[in-house]
Amino acid sequence: MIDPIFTIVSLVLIIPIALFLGVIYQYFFRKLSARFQWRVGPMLRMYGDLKPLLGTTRLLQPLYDILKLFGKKTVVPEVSRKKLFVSSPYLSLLFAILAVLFIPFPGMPLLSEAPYSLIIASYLLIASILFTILGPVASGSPWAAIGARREVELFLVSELGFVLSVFSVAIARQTLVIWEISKGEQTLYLALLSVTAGALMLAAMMGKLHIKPFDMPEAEAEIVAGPYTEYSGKLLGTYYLTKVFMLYALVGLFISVFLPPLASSILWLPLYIVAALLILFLLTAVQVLNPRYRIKNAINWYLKVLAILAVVNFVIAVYIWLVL
Amino acid sequence: MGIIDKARIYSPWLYHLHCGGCNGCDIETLAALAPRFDVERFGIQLVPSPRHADILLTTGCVPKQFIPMVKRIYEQVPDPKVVVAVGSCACGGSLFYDDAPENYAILGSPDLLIPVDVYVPGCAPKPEAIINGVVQGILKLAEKASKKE
Amino acid sequence: MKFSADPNIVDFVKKEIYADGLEYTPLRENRVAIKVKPEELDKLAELFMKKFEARLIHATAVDLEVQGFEVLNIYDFSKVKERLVVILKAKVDKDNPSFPSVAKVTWQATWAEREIKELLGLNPVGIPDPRHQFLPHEWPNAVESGLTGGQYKFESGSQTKEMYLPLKMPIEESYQSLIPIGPYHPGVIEGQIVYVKVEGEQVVAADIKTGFHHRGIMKLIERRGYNKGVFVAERVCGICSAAHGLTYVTCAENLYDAEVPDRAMYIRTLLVELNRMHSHLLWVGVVADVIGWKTGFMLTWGLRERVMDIIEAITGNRVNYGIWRMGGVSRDVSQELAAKARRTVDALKEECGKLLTLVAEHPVVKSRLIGVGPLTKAQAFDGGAVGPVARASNWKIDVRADNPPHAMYDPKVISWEVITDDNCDTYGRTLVRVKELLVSCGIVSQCLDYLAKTTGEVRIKPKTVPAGAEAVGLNEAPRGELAYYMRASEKDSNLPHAIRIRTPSYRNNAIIPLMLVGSNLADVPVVMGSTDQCLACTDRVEIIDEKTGSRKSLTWDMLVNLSRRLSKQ
Amino acid sequence: MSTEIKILKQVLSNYSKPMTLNYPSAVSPDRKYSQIPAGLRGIPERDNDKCIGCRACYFVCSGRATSIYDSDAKRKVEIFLFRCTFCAHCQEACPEEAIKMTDKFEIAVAKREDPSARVVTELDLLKCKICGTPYASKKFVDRAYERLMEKIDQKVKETVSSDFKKVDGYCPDCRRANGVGFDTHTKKHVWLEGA
Repeated sequence: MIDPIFTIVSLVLIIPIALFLGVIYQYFFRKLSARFQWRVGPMLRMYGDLKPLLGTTRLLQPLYDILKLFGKKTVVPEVSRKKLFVSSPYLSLLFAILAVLFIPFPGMPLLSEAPYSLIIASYLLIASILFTILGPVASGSPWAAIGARREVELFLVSELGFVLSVFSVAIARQTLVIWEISKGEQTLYLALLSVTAGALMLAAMMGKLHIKPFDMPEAEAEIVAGPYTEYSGKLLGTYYLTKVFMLYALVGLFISVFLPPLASSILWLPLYIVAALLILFLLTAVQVLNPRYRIKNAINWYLKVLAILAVVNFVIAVYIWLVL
Repeated sequence: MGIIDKARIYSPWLYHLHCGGCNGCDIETLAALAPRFDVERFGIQLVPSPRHADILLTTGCVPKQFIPMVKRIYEQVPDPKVVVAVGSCACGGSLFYDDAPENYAILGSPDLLIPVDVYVPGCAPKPEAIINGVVQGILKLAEKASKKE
Repeated sequence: MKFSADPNIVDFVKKEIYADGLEYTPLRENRVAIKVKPEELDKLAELFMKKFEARLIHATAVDLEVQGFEVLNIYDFSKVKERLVVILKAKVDKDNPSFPSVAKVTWQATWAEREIKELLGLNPVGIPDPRHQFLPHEWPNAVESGLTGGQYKFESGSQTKEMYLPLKMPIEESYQSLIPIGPYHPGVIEGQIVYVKVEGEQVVAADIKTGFHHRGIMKLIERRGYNKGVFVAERVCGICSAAHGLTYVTCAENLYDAEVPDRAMYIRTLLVELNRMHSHLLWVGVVADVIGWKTGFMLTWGLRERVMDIIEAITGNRVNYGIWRMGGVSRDVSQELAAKARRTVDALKEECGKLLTLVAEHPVVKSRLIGVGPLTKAQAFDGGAVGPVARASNWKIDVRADNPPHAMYDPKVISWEVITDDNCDTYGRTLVRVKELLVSCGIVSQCLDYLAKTTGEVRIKPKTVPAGAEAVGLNEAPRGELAYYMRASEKDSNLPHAIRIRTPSYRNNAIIPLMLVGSNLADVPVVMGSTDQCLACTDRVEIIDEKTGSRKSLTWDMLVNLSRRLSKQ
Repeated sequence: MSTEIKILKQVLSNYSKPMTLNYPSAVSPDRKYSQIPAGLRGIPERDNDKCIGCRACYFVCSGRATSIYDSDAKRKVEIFLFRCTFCAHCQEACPEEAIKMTDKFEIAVAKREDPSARVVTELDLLKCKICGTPYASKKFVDRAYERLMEKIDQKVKETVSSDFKKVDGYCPDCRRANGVGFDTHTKKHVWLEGA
């Protein structure tokens, strides 16, 4: 057990760290896709003569977007169910932040030492996504409704792969505490399992993070801005903030579950960041290479390919747990 | 200048409102997003919903059938907002506007309906000129926001 | 280069088509105008379409003031005789302005006759679909509607038979059961409403309402006159502005005994093909964007910039070239520039080929495009599809081959080919455009070769236009066949009496509902995009007459007042 | 799958050489500021010395951007850029080659009244000695006289010159009403406004 004071301090510290890293991840994502698309993307180093006006760097571009949204007027549509419409973004953000607290950061075990932390973290992530669906449904816009429906379908099918792949590792390691998984010993079988399960998790993450070809909920050309069509100002900013934390949380969870011991000690921090960026690189590559699937194709893909693989993977994990 | 005001300058989001011109300015606006001019360098993004926008970029003269839509979309953009009129049609009606006898189908430039903050004449303006106009719009946006506070 | 009339065609018209006792005028460029009685219009339409496989180019009407109206049906006989275009003219009284509808015979005339009906007040007897197409829903009835949810909601009592009802449903029902895509939708920049009726995610019926871009352009050109009108014509559409400029000047040149220098012809061909290249690249990018492939959009638009560079260097503007003049072009292309552009085009051709095969082979792109928006050849023929949409349905029509707008497309001068595809869906349309892009590259390099080697005049001063002359100008715009009809004024040699424009999107948009039926809701923007619809083109129509104009503008005032009232609330 | 690898190759090759221009940064160490070809049709400019106020540009302007305002003793020739289509038709029509399209293209103004949105030339107007209505710009008459003298036959030069002096200062209407006629038939060569 680590010092409780340290835990409290780290709980406070992790939120800005998660925000910063999430923003950096998003920036990296945008920059990399831009470079793949033959262009420059948000500038890392602004042109000399434009610096006084436009700032020296755009490393924090996603954060600026969010801050700007907080400075804008928030419109609540007449036809919406107002309480749900207004509260959903905040609840979503709250659950995302709570999830962040359960995910270890190098040198900071946080709440991931708690029993059943893996289950709690998964539930919190699900709750957060749930509120990104409930708010739009309450907004009364048909586009938001279609977007939310797609989001539900996608969420249900991708969740299957997500849960199965995460818990397969947990079962093989015989623990439901994230911290214990992340500092666990590596054996050959476990490493192999991590690779297969990790690949499945990546595929499931694409659905959760709306990476192409699974970005139907936000399909611009089809359903305007999808779930967020009616949101503006602070509420939209909150949703964007949720996305930042979500990205951090998912990447953090991935590393701590599938790439132990990177999240277990402060010494691993550089490697932790490198691994995170590598994951993002893979996601970006998928994003730039693919157009969007139809929702039907996506569900088919998740159910027929990913789910079956995930079940097989899970069975192997159970085998490892029972036999080896 | 507060951090939010700075963020406003750093992250202007555009909503592209095509009022009814010839499409020329619209493709030039899109070309400003394309690799050659890539406005994402400065954090400028094209958003699909007017609710998310800071800058309303209008192109084309307004046909009378479009009057209600133009007003409605302007009202949907949350404050503080700036309107940038791109192209000669959006500035002064250009070819399509006739005073005597009046063109029965065309109302004229959008500034008859909504307040326009920056005019970018050109037929069609080069994407560079559009970027220049949007940058002026960003400055206006910061000015407007600071006045309100 | 002078245009000439083929004597064989005169014989053909006299023997096969020209009935006794009718007035018959050969026009320049193998066009023939025949005066018929209005009752015969539908019979002749049936005869032409069945016996000669003729294609209706456009149906329109001209206001002759006190003498009445003249209904014009323009047919293309290029499948029988090269370059033959027949204009059927039927005079209709002012008091009883009715004529038999051609839309009964062939569906493709529906939009055109709806347009005649709503804008000129003529009555096509037996038209299957009498609703408004371009004017607002309730025109010319008093505006008693409030605007709700982007859709007009009617108060009781203001409904009439002619009122626009999507899919002919009662308004309350349509309001509940139809999804309006538009007037603003990110899939398509421009304003239009496509009403789709869905079951689950499947589209079972669709209807389209356009007209939000109605700008009265034809009236503007009639007011401006020949020389100034070309600038207005170019701004019908900013994407295919070269096609509009060229068709305008060729049509105007057909009015008088025009002579155009060879070099000017080459420059015109060069620009039209460059225009087609940029338009097709743009289209591939837009479709990539619609199916969510941002990278595809960026790559094609990146390549497009190179085409734009050549265009800008030649004309001085990226969008509206402004170099079209009657009797030639206003700017010459220097030899150095031509040689330099030639090198760029060579590099471009290679890159286009490489990138676009990737687009055409991408598995996810294929899965999004194959089988989407099906259109059989029979449907295309009856619906009157033109351009790449028709060619993707394996119907070989191309004005450049059938009815050359000018001699530069002659296979003896420039080698090129017509591309067709038998996929009959969005994927086929993609392939046709991609291959056409490479064909255009070839034409452009041949033109540039000529320009780099030779020098010469580029403009000959135009002569006076004879009173009452008529002409049809045809050209293949990037989206399909573009037709202009012009009639010179009897009084003023500077002003046209009437000008009619039939754009390719006008035809292709009309068949969008056909293609939408049966597709997935997610594919609606792709299908809409697959015709490369250009509403700025479609909605240019205008045939208003001065007498009723005042009443209509009053209605507009009321609409304006209404919208002001609404915004205050 | 092989297609995806091809595309991957393509996008990876894009990574190293983005085609973005440095616009609007004026300091361009590596790439170009903007693409400006030689014959760009940018903002029109009028040479105030060359312009004679002949209204040729006004007659050919398709967008009605060029307008002429006559007010006491001044003729204002103006191109309103908000309505200009940058078609260069006026440049083509100008007999004195006063109008030129520049390669400047950056105009973004905040107000309709902004002076940079207008290309204005002011000219002195000649007023009729009898009725006081302005009838032509001074420069126009001078230039007409100059060109006439250049082109006309030497024999009739003096008569024409004296004719010109005689009608100078009268508007065409007053000239007709008061019987100020020509000694020579110069209608082919001298064209006064409104005549």
